Amino acid sequence: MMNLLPLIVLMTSFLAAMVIFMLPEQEHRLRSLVNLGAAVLKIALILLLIQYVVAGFRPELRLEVLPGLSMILRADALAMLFAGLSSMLWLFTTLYAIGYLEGSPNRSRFFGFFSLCVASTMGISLAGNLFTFFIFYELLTLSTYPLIVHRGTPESLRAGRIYLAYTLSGGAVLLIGIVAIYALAGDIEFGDLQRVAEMAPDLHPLLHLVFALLILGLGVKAALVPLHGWLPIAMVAPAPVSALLHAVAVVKAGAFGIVRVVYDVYGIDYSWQQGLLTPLAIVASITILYGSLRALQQTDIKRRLAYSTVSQVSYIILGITLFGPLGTIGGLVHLLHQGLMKVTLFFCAGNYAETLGIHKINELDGVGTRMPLTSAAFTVGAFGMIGLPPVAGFISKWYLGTGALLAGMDWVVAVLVASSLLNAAYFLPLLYRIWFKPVPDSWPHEMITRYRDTAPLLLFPALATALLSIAAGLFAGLQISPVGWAELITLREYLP
Amino acid sequence: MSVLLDLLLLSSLWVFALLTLTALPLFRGVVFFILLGLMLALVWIRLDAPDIALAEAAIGAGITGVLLLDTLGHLHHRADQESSPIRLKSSRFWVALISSLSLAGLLLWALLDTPATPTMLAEQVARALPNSGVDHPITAVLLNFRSYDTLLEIGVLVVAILVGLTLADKDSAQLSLPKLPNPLLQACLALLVPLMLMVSSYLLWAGSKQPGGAFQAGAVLAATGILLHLSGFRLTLRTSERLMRAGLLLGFSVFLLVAASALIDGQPLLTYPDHLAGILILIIELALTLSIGLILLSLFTLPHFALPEQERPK
Amino acid sequence: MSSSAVIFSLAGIGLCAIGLFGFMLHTHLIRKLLAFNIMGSGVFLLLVGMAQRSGHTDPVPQALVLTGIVVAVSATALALYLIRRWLQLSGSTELPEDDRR
Amino acid sequence: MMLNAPIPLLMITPLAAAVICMLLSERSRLLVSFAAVLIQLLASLSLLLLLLQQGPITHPLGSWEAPLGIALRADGLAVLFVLMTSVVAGIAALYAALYLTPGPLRAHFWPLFWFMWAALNGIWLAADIFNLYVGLELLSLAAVGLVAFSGSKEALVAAIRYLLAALLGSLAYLLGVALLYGAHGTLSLSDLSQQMQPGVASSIALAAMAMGLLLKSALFPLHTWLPPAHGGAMTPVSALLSALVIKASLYILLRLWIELRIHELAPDASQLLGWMGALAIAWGGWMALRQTLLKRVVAYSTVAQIGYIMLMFPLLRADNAEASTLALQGGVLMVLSHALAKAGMFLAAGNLILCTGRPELSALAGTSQYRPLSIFGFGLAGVSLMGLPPSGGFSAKWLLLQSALASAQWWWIPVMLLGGLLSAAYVFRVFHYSFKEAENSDTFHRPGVGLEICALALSAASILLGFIATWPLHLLTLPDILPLAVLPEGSLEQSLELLQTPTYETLHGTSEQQP
Amino acid sequence: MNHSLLLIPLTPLLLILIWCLPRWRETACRLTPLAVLPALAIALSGAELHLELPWLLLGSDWLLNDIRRVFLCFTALLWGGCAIYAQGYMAGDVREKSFHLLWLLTLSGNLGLIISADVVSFYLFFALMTFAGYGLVIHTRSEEALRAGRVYLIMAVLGEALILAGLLLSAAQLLVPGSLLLEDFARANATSTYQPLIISCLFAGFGVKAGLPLLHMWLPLAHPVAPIPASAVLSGAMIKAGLLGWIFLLPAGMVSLPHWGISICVIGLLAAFAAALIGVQQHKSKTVLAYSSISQMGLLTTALGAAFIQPEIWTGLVPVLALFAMHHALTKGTLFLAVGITQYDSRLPLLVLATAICVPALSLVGLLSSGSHAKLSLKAMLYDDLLPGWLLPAITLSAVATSLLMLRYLWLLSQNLSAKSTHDLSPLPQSMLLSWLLTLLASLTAVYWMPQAIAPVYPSADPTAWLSMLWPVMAGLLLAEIARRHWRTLPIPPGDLIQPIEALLRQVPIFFSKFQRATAGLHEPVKEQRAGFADQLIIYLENQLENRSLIATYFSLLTLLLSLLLLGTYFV
Repeated sequence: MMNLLPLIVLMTSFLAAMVIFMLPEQEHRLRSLVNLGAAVLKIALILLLIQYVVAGFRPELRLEVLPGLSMILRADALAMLFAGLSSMLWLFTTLYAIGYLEGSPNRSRFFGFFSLCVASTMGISLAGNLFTFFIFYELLTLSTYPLIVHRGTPESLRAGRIYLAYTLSGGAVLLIGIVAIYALAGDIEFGDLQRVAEMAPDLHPLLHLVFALLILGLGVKAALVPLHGWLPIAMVAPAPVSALLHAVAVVKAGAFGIVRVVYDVYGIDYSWQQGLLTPLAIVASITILYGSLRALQQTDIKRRLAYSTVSQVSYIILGITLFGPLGTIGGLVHLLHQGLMKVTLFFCAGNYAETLGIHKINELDGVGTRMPLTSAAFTVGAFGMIGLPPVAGFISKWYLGTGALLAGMDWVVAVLVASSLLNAAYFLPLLYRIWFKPVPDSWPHEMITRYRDTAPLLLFPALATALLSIAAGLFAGLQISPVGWAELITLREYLP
Repeated sequence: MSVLLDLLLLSSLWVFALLTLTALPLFRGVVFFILLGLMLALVWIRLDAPDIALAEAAIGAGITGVLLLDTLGHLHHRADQESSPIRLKSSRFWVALISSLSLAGLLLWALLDTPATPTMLAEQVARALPNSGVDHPITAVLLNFRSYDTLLEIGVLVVAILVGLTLADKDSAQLSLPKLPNPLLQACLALLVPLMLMVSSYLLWAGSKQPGGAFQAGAVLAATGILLHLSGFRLTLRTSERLMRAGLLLGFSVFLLVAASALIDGQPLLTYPDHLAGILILIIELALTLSIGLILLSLFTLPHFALPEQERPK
Repeated sequence: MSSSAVIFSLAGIGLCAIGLFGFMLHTHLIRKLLAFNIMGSGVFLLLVGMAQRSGHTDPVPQALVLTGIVVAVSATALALYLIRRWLQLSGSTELPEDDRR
Repeated sequence: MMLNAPIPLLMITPLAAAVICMLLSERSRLLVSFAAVLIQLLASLSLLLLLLQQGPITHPLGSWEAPLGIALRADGLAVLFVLMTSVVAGIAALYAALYLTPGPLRAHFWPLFWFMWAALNGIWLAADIFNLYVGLELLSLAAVGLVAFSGSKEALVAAIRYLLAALLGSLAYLLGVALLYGAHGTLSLSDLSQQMQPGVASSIALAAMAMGLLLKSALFPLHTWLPPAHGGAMTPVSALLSALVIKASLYILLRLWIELRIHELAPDASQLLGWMGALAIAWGGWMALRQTLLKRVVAYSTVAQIGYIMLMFPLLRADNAEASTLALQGGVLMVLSHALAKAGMFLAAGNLILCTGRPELSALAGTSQYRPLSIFGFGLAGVSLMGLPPSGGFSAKWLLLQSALASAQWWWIPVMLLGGLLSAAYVFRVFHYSFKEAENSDTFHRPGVGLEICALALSAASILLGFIATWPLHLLTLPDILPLAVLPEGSLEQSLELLQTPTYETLHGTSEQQP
Repeated sequence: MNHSLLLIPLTPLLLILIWCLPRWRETACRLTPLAVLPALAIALSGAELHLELPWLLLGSDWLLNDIRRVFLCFTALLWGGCAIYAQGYMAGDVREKSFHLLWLLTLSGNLGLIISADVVSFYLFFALMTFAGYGLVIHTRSEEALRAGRVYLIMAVLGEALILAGLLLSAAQLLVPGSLLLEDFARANATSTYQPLIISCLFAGFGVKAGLPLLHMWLPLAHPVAPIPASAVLSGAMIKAGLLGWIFLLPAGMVSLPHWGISICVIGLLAAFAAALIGVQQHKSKTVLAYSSISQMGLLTTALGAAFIQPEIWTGLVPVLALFAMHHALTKGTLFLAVGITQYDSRLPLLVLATAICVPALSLVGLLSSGSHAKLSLKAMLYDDLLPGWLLPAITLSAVATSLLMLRYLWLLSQNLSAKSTHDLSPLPQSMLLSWLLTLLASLTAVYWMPQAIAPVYPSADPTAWLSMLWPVMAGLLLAEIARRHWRTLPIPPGDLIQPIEALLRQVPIFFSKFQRATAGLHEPVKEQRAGFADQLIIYLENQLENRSLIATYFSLLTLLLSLLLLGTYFV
């Protein structure tokens, strides 16, 4: 039973997706029920799994799909980190999406693929080897495409095309890498570090090449510069989808994959000894700075947020490249923190757009008066991104900085500081406009007038995630906090 | 001497073949094609293959020729102005020429390179002949040793007729040839038809011991039918669609039944019980002759019929 | 060694080549069909001829050729049905996209 | 008696069904056909069981042993293809029953369909090169008949082209048979594999046979007959043609290549096939991208997919057992998954055309909104065709990639991956149209649920294949048709070293050792 | 008891919660002055408190010892006084409510950072204070206020980033791994290999708050535009957060770093004099006070530098710094509040009013009460052989600068008073008067609020010391008189260097737009433009390869090719 749990977790959203596909379009209530039911059930199951994992078990399910090659679903601590994040955020995003799409067509299709998307994310987190990872990684690409082109406008179709061009090419490169490492070392299960470590030295150059291929493939989804082009363009999608792309699933899948490759395939020791991490750190740093600089130039709120994601996700990767427990914790914990904060920001951006038709930064003037709660949540997210305590972003930054120094990469601190400055530079003007600019005579396109702020279904998820982002930072010292969990992972899995 | 004759035949084959492809108008080409078929029949006799010679004359030259001529008859209505295919300026001509010559060269090489050895299979056939139920080795091969091929081959014939039926169903305009109300011809037919039927039966009966067999007999039967058709007899084909079909399929069905009956015994497919082999083969041949005759006839007549009422598309 | 068999194998090779030549050259459908039949006859000759070069009669290839002839006539008939039908619908004896380069 | 029944049943049932369907009336035709489908399914399953219990089975027809008689042979590979045929043709039959309106079209569909099935089974089980010829002819003529079926101008042109190509191919094959018989005096494939002597006649024979077969399989640049035929035929026919019919000639080619050991003796020839495959992938994908008709897209996709299958030939290497095994597994899996996926895709495309009432891609706007199920079926099949996981197509690609790595033929890797991207491009182009904004009203027809389910079932099966690929691959070892010595451990690593650029030592190692 | 520490930052936050309920908002605004009461009570209670909160942030540690108590005490006093002041001053303001909200937030940050003993809490409260303070600065939303806010924010963010960098660098080489305690960080900084970088970062980072030269530009801009109570706390209390950061985190007193010491001293003195020179050119009393704050903080900086040169004095110096900070905070607060008082009709006799205004000014120059106490103690501390000889005279001389500033201030105020007749003015709200007087009282008695244990002994006996306090004032008076007659103020705008810098920064967007153009190609997909040649090639290929009549030709050619390949291997 315990070993079946990972599959059951996967199936909750998968079956939900199937049921939703089958439901007639007008069955809104039932669909919402299925959606939310599945989300809650999944959280419960994940909590159960976490219990097992804390107790030292490793629920695992395997199926041999090709000779010598298995699909492995396994719940280890790292998997739980990502699964926990996405299942939790799924709940909020679903709630949000239900509110967001109120009265719009095609909801059956949307929510079907939405659930499928989360199912793939679950698969990614529970994957026990690169092969399984790849399966769900590509499934994710497929299930997000319909969401991006959901509106069917020429721009969204174009965005979909570009998204596919990037991600499928990345997937192809990743596939070469996976096949190559399989050919070199066989079916490496995550955490089985002996295979690579014991490889003959003359194969090392080849292993490095494969490493580069894997990173290149994963870097597309993780939006490493210069592979990030799809992300800002994909902004045309509806806000819940953006949240999904940026916080819950897609970008995270790439980053998570890099985590797996570095820690669970190559092993941090090997990667460090072979000098694989420094180039990656440099790329991540360039991405952090470049993303921030580009964010500064954007006038569209969501585009600015998108470039912010480009920058922020690379924190995760930067953390991974920092040899030592603190860097690891920083990278892992930012996986969660970034998710929470970015999802908040996107919810809020969506609220602005849906309630008042605000899309541009200069339309935000005085919106704090009209939508104080949304704006408060937005502020929390922005502060988190800048790295101000007590919002969670600071915690990540703290670990990353100290981890970098422990790893002897002191220049990373400069990157972090510069990026904080840039983050402040592109977020504070927004906050200024929101709170301190006078209220304009009319809003661009006021759609929701019934509520003081905005529709409760739109507001609640934003507030909840904002509170969670604060809580994650404020109560970082607790065992159950993201930091606590990341420490557990680090201590249990990566430190002998 | 015989070599000279052979060489003469060879050259005439090549000349007729070339003429078939190049003669203008097309009608002449078809005539040369029929002549080529007759030459081939001679060649087969020279090759000690009278069975094939008969079949070639009846089917290759005969039925195919009639079918082609019949088609040409329809072509006649249209202005069919074909220019000479040989244009020395066309790259296509040269590519075709060079590649076919190269093919010939390669085949020649293969032929010369391969030593002539008597095949083992011929001996095996000879050895197994007594158990086959017939005396003529070719019939034995066709209807016993490799009867499976023949079964499928009949299937091919049926498919052809099936496609003909499919397309005929679309024909709304009736395309029948003008009748030939020639009393002399009819008188001749009165003599010829029984004669041909007799030839057919003979060929069938002879098949078990000497050249001949269901195909040849069927072809003669078909030729009889075509003659009758041309002279205005429409037989019963038109009146009962289903009966015609039954006739067409009779041979195939019987063959199939016999093939499957071996299963009752737990034997492999197409196994004849030793003592019944001869009789079973005869039964099959009888049915086949009838069906082949009908099929070949139908190949010719089918386009001339419109479909019966009950199957006409609404 | 049977000289007839060798000579007619040769003849078969020639017919094959001529048939192929015609098949490649022509766009007229009936000519193509004729070329196909000539090629087929060439192959039949080669089949029997090559097997019988040692001078012994081999019933197996002969039986194969009989089968082959029936198959060929079926194919020809089928092709003629199609061509006739096409002729009826379009009035052409060539396929639309063919050109004679 | 029933012990050896499956093989005869597999032949007798479709032939008998064909005959009965020609004779009987409308209603009974359907009944007979369903019954026959059922028998076929059961027979192929029991053949599978028999194979698993007893190993490969030989069925001497007429009790005459080969080479005098003709033997049918059911080894793992054959049974795999028989099963594939039963599944795909069975579902296609169901679809056709629902798709075809009562009338003469339906009347003539069933006999042709059954002859086609019979021919397919005959080919899978055949072990005699002349019998294969007859089987091929039966198959081709039945298929041409099915293409010409609707009698429209386009259908006729397509059918004539198809027929001409098929006839040329068959003749080339027969020419090869003639040469082989002339040189070796036998028609039995197993005899040939033992007696085969390299020589001029064998070389030319094999070249002619191979090209003839490839012409029937529409390998680039011999593919031009395929798109009008497959794209223009009626939906269930398109599915059958693309999924099964072209596989027959490929199957024969594979048999010849392996059993006559051409992959060992003539690697250059294998490379030629591989390169033709590579070009097919590129060209088919490119042309699929440029089509304006939905079914043409799918048809050109077949052209590209044939190319994928061909990649297995250069990877069957004599010097590398591991690579060869992987290549064979990958190739066969590719055939299977393509059969399922392409059939599913054609059926889904047919459903979409039923929805919109027009064959153009541009008519699809809004279908994803109002007919998500049809698009979903199309998408599932697309996943497999693109080689995205989890699907049979992906597993196959995985195996082929691995084989390419193992045999150090790295140049096939970009071919496969770029081909995958190209297929993604044309599959998503269809989605692109379907996701386009449309008027806010449902103006589409509604194809029957049964039709949707048929398409979905096949597409889903192609996905499922990705999970259970070990089962079909296990069959390939019954018996191992690549009887090669197993190389010692680590051979993979050694061959991978070949991938690296040669170092100075490896190039000049010998000279340095000299004093 | 230790948990009472929680009350200090949480009380304002609690009030914020009340504020958030629309119905209670008005009440919350009225209750603002009470927010400091727990802090004040705890500060005066005298016990040393220590609270560990492992669940909070990365593990928080809050502490209240004597030094912190001093800071807490004056901060609470000043904030409390100003809050009462604000009750009157802000009445009727359109943004009064949001002012109170931001006030409470800023207060929470300011109080919290004083009791934080771990870096994360410290950083948290510091940031909270900084960013909420922004709202106070731009309260009026006037053009100047917004500009001041912008400058304030940019510099604050810069400061935060520097502090973060410094903290991270310190954390790398902690002697107690994993510790987050400020004192561990300070200790690590004494030995860290990154020491120069850390000291630079932290010194500059906190220096933004403390108004170091070049980092000071926000002060003269922000103080005049903020509402008076806000200016008072900015200049009095919040500015001391920078000093506190230095005390907590710099390795002063642990290791001798003469070069750093000299540099810091020079910077401090530069601030002390240059600020005065610029300040006297100003035309607004609040701007003058802002420059005075910079000048006074310069003195404190100088003292800090001295401790770097001579670590031994640190233990004694810290209470003096605390005393000085307290004195300055309360006095400067009073001076700021006075500016507001003059804007109303106070109904006080002019003499009383003038005295009440002048007394804190005198205290600031060191002539009175806590002022003289603080200054003398400071000088006594710096009377050390190991320190450079010019240090003490320079500090004495700085009093001239301070006197000049104070005279300028008083002069500007008197101009103010005389410019308007009392009839134009509205009556002074009671709360403002009350709070002003309270603060005045507190500032005069500041030294008695010091905990006994660390209160510096009043170095009274020496009359020369008195002289040294007096003559600079006299000199200042003289100079002022001369200047009044012969000197026209230079047109130095408030914020002095900010204008050229702003001009420079205006170029940045231009640069960015160029950058954007240059990088546009990087992420936008290249438009599908087929070259003419490729187009033709494709058309040619399609003509050749899709020509259905060529299939037989291709077939023959390929068959030949395959034959040759097979022959090549089979035959050869």
